[in-house]
Amino acid sequence: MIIITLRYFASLREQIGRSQETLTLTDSITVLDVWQKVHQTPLPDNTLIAVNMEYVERMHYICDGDEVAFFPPVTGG
Amino acid sequence: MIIITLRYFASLREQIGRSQETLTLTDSITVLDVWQKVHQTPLPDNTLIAVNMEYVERMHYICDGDEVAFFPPVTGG
Amino acid sequence: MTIKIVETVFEPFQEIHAFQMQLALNGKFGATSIFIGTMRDFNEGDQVHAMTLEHYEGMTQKQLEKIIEIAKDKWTILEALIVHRIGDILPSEPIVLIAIWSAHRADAFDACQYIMEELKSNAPFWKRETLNSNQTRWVVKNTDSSANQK
Amino acid sequence: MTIKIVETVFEPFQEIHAFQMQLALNGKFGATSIFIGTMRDFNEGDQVHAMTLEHYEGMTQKQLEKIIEIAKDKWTILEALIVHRIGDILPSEPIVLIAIWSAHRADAFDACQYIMEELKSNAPFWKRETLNSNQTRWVVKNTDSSANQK
Repeated sequence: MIIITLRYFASLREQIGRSQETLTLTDSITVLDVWQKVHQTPLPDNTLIAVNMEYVERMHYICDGDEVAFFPPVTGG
Repeated sequence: MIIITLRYFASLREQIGRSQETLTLTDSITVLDVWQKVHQTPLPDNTLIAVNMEYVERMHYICDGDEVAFFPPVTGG
Repeated sequence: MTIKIVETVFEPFQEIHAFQMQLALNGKFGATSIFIGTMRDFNEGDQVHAMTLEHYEGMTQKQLEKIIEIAKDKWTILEALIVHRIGDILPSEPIVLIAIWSAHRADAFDACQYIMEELKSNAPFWKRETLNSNQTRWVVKNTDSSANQK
Repeated sequence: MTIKIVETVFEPFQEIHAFQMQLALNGKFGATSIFIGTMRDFNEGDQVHAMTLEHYEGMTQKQLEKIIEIAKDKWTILEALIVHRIGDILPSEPIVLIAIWSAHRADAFDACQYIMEELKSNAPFWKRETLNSNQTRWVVKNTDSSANQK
């Protein structure tokens, strides 16, 4: 069994209406599939994805215990 | 009659042994000719020349009252 | 190499001065290149009267450390300081400070600009502006890194 | 735009801070790019324990003003400060400070680096180093402006 934490930031967090949730899966799937499973909508085009605080591509497969974050383009500095 | 002030800086000043002198001429000549007239040696290769505190080429003609400066490559900053 | 994420207003020159004082680098560095980003009271044609900076705690530090490591691989730098503000910010308050110490100037200049551009592209910070109308909006995109030469 | 030639040691962060305080630019500038050149205790493989900086008074100011004017034509900058030391200098003392304020970062970065390079090439300053052996020598050539990327 694979349990992951999902996190959302900034405008995406506001649109989704929550900052964090937990997802339990039977198999490893890609981060893109994680999004589609939870949200049933296409991942917005510019969305950045991090797993355990490192950027990943959409086809990155998750592992048990991962923290998967979705957020819009960054605007710091 | 043309009276100009010559100035020397840094290592060139030390080699020449003075920082300033006055030269009186009957005609306008180039700054290179000014050097040769006073020093009877070729102008050292890297020497920079300024007239009234603006860089000039070696073929620049002097005018009465000019301040003509000769100095090595600059090394500030 | 020091990274500080701060929730209250900071005084950039005091930060650099204090950091420099405790470095054992007297006589070793010939160049310090510094960038300070400050909140303006305008953006994209609108008056802005406040801003909130959100970040992804933990990832921010991790990404900034990685950026500094890459810069250290590319250039010969002696020390680096990054200070970044989060939380509620008012116009004319500093947002970010980057300071690089090196023996020679080209390394300091290049590393400082590199770190700033990488921070803008990769460090997980997000700005929400409050306009003079009290409307809020998320800043969608950072400005370009290249100047339009006149 | 301010140019200061100073004969005694200056504190760069205090200079920038004081200069910035009297600018009526609160909320207008988003970027400050700063370069500080500091005397090292080594150069070209030798230990250096003192330095004397000679300049061509009058021409120095004229050349630095011209460099700032050209930078203002090339980039959109709000303010510029140059402080340059002359006279007897000891290791770890600042030699030069350049600070540029602009709305956007690329202008500040590019103008600051441009002014520094132009100052190095054209402002009539000359350094004479005193080595640990008490020999003195004129610095013959400034180092290159480009970093050797590793």
